[in-house]
Amino acid sequence: MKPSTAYSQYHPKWYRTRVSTLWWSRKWSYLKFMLRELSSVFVASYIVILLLQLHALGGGPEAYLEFQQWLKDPLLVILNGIGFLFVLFHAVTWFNLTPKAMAVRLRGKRLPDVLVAAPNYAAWLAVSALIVFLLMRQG
Amino acid sequence: MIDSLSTEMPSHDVLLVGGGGAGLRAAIAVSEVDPDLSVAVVSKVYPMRSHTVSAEGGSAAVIKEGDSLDEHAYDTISGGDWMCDQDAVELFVNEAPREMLQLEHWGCPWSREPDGRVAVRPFGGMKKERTWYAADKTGFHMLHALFQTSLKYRSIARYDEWFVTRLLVEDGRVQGVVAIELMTGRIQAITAKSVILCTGGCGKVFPFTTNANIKNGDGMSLAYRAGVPLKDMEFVQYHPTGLPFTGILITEASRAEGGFLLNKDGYRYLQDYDLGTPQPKPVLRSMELGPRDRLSQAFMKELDKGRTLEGPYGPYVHLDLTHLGRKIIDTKLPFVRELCLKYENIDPVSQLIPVRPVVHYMMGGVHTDIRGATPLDGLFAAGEVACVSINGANRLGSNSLTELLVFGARAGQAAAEHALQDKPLSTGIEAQAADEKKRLEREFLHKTGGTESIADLRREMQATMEKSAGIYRTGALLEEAQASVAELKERFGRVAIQDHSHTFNTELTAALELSYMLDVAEAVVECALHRTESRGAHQRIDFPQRDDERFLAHSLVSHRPGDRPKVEYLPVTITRWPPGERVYGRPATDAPRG
Amino acid sequence: MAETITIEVARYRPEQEGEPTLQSYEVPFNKDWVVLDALNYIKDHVDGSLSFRWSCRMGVCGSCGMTVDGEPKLTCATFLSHYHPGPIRVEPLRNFPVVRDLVIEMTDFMEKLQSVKPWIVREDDPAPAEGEFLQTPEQLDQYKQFSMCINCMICYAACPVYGLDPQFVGPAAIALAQRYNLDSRDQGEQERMDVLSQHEGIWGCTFVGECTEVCPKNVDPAGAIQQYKLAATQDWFKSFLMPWSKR
Amino acid sequence: MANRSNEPLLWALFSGGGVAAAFLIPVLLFLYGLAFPLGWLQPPDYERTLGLVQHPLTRLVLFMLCFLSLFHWAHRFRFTLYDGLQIKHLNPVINLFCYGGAVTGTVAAAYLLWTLP
Repeated sequence: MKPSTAYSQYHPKWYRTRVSTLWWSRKWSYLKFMLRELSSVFVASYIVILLLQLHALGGGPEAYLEFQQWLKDPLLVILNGIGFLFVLFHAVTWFNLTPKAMAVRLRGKRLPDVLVAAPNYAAWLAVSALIVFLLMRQG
Repeated sequence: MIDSLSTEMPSHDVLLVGGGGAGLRAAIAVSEVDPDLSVAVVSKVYPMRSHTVSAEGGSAAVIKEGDSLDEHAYDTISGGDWMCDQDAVELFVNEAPREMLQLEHWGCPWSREPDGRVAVRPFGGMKKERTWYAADKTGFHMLHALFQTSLKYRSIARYDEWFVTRLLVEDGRVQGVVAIELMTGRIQAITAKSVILCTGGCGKVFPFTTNANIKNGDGMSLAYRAGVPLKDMEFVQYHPTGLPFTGILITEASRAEGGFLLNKDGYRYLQDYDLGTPQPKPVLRSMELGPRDRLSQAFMKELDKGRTLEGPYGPYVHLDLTHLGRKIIDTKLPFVRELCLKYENIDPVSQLIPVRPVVHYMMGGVHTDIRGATPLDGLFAAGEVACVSINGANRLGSNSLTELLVFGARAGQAAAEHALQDKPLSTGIEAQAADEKKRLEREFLHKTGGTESIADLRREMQATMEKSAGIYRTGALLEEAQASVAELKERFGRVAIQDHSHTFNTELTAALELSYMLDVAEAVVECALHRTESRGAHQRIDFPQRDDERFLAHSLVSHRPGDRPKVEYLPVTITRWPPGERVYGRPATDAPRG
Repeated sequence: MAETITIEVARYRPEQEGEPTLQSYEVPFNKDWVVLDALNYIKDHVDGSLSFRWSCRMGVCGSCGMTVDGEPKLTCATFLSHYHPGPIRVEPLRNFPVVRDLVIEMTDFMEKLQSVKPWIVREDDPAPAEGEFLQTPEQLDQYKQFSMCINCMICYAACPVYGLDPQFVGPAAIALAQRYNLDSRDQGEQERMDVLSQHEGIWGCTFVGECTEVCPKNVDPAGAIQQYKLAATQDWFKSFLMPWSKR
Repeated sequence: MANRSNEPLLWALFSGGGVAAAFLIPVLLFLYGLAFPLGWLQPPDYERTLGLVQHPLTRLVLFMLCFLSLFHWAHRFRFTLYDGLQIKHLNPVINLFCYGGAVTGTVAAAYLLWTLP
């Protein structure tokens, strides 16, 4: 350390282990972390789909129909199914993280994590319901 | 092989042996006297591992309305069975509030009143509520606050995990130490103008103790070997409530918050031992809030009457916290609950805690004056390693944490002033250090063919001490112990060392620690044998009365190589409180009016 | 013959060998024993050269962190019975250089603790005689959790980010910084922010969250780091939008 | 301040994107990726969809969703590459790929939403 600590000038022979490249595959909690991080790829891939949808919308009814047909490609459906699971995983881990980042206090006592996360889930349901309503409303 | 004695000796103005509460407080005190003085903290463990970390209940200082310094002094003196030096106690209670407030300013997370002032709790032997606390991890928080604050001072250099083996003394003054750097095995002399011993106590001399593994009386032995007398070594405190197998401390605060001690019949047995009458709520200086010596002695008498319980690790009684309720336990005693759940698999909210007396604290130690100075020029001591003495024959709970602040600071100041005198290093120091290196190699590092095992010797020593120098003692048993310890010391000369490596050799340190403990054991037994009276924590079955005529005096035991130690006496300093009867649980006649 | 359990201990004697090896020992199985008791049994009765750190044996000094069956643990609070019938593998804490056997090198950790300025910073310096700084139980509660860290470094052993990049300040040090930031008596938040808003400070953390999972004292360093990121971001925007109002 | 890092900005975008993606993408991906293609639900037709998207508020929401989500991905993916594959030494390339990709996508989103009929 800086001037404040006088450590030995004789450096003994320490043994150092290197973290293996596949460190995250060794333990379930690390793997979960890696999967959570990879959910971002599916977030991005959905945005690409959204951009294609906007492009198709701009291209007129036929182009849009073609886009809708393309979405029915079984391979794409499978990929989207996997993607859906990943973004769901993202949403759940994200909402559960909020109470960590914000220590919400009520009358001096810190609220339990569940209570802080609960409004997230309520809002999530509401937003999802609103979107379904907007899209499915007849006429 | 590396050449393990470097020719260049690092040099400092003040060197501390030990980096616990007292050591860190002293280090900061030196820096405050003069930031240009270089301070070295030499510790066999990283400072935040020191045993201060384990203190639980609290730290006493007068802060509240309705309390007074005189009452704190009186409680301390009567608690110590009039063996305390009263000038030291007065100074101690005077400086205690300032030191505690200073620690508050350094960030110690004291528990608080709703209005933001520090909270206090009752404690054993204290007539007023004056024990500051940080839930039930007071020592932990104090140590970490001190350690973290010490990081701010550039002049404090740390030698973490350096094990001191000898004080360098030449021309009648201490001039440094020899230490082993554990990481490399390098044996190194470090010189200094003042040396402060802050190595803590020696609970590991006994088998059942709340003390950590590192508490081996290192500093006591270093001083003893350097010719400095140890004071009042016969006074060993048993804490009445430790967990049976591990010796883990269940804090006195659990009784202060209202816990009961129950024998096997569920009876609050303390009422049979002149400690007052049972009340549902805790009463100060009464029953469970009596002093530790009296409570531990009551346990032994219950044991004699066959009214204790018997478990796989010996006899025990019950500590009952169930009537306190979960809320009090979780806010005031969370660590007690954590420890019971973890180590006994019981929940104090609904279950009784098995407890027994365990060795907790050494009232005695290196003889110092009220500045922390020992009779050896340049050598100071503070904290549990020292005997100032404010604890007399029995320390009151929550005085020790305060003591390490008050006398840590005082020793730091005195050592700094001493260092400013700037005497030159004696020429013989280097040769002495070289001799010490040779001794370590001859006796341990290069030694082959030993026959005695460190663990066996240690276990025999502990068993001897428990049997002869425990809560109750007799002359016959102490004489036996005297012979046993002498024999153990002789056998230690044939100790086997399998490990001859330099890197982090913990077999070497275990052997050195055992040699320190044997010195302490010798001192304890010798003093206990000479004190033919009963006082505080020293109870002689063959001499059951207190004898103020002959023994209102500190014992001073000095090392004589190749011979029995020498025991002398030094009168106790009495200023305003003449010796009287120790009264708990009923009104006393000579107590100051509160 | 009483029941025994096998302990596989990682040995590394740098003066004799180039890399660690595993050595098996049979120790008595006692349900009251923790892993540390078994190691002490080995040291006292089988092999005196086995080296490891320990002290308080009550989970508060923080010395005896090791890897037990792959997980970082305080060995004084980890019971043999949990692993019965064994064998139990005991290795040094991960992510630190090994000095010998179960002893790791920790000066890097100590430097990191110091680097976050873990002490009360005040502009004024009132004398103790003027009395205590007032702090309500609620204000105490704000930082209390982060003050419970025993520096056992188990969180560093569990943190893959620290393992991959030793420059990362790491969980315990950041939690300690947050402990002082949240202390109502402290005024040093900005100084600490300057240290921790560097790249190797809070931004290295990817919220694996294992530090909080393994912490034996429920300190929640992961939470501390998240809170810190939020504060640092607010600080950044404030000084970006209103550079004149800085500090 | 010396050594001022731009991490707070990137982290804020990452966080904003995390929130936006968590709230909006699961339901959108469920509808457009599974429910509509598999015929579980009847999708709104072109006219209605266009009508909805043309609303200024929708355009704003969609733009923010694209912008933030892409930066969310960029940030997270960058660290995934660092940690998961230990290729921090490729820093400049990774940064260009991640944040460059996010910027490109954001520009594309702005263009598409702006030029919508």
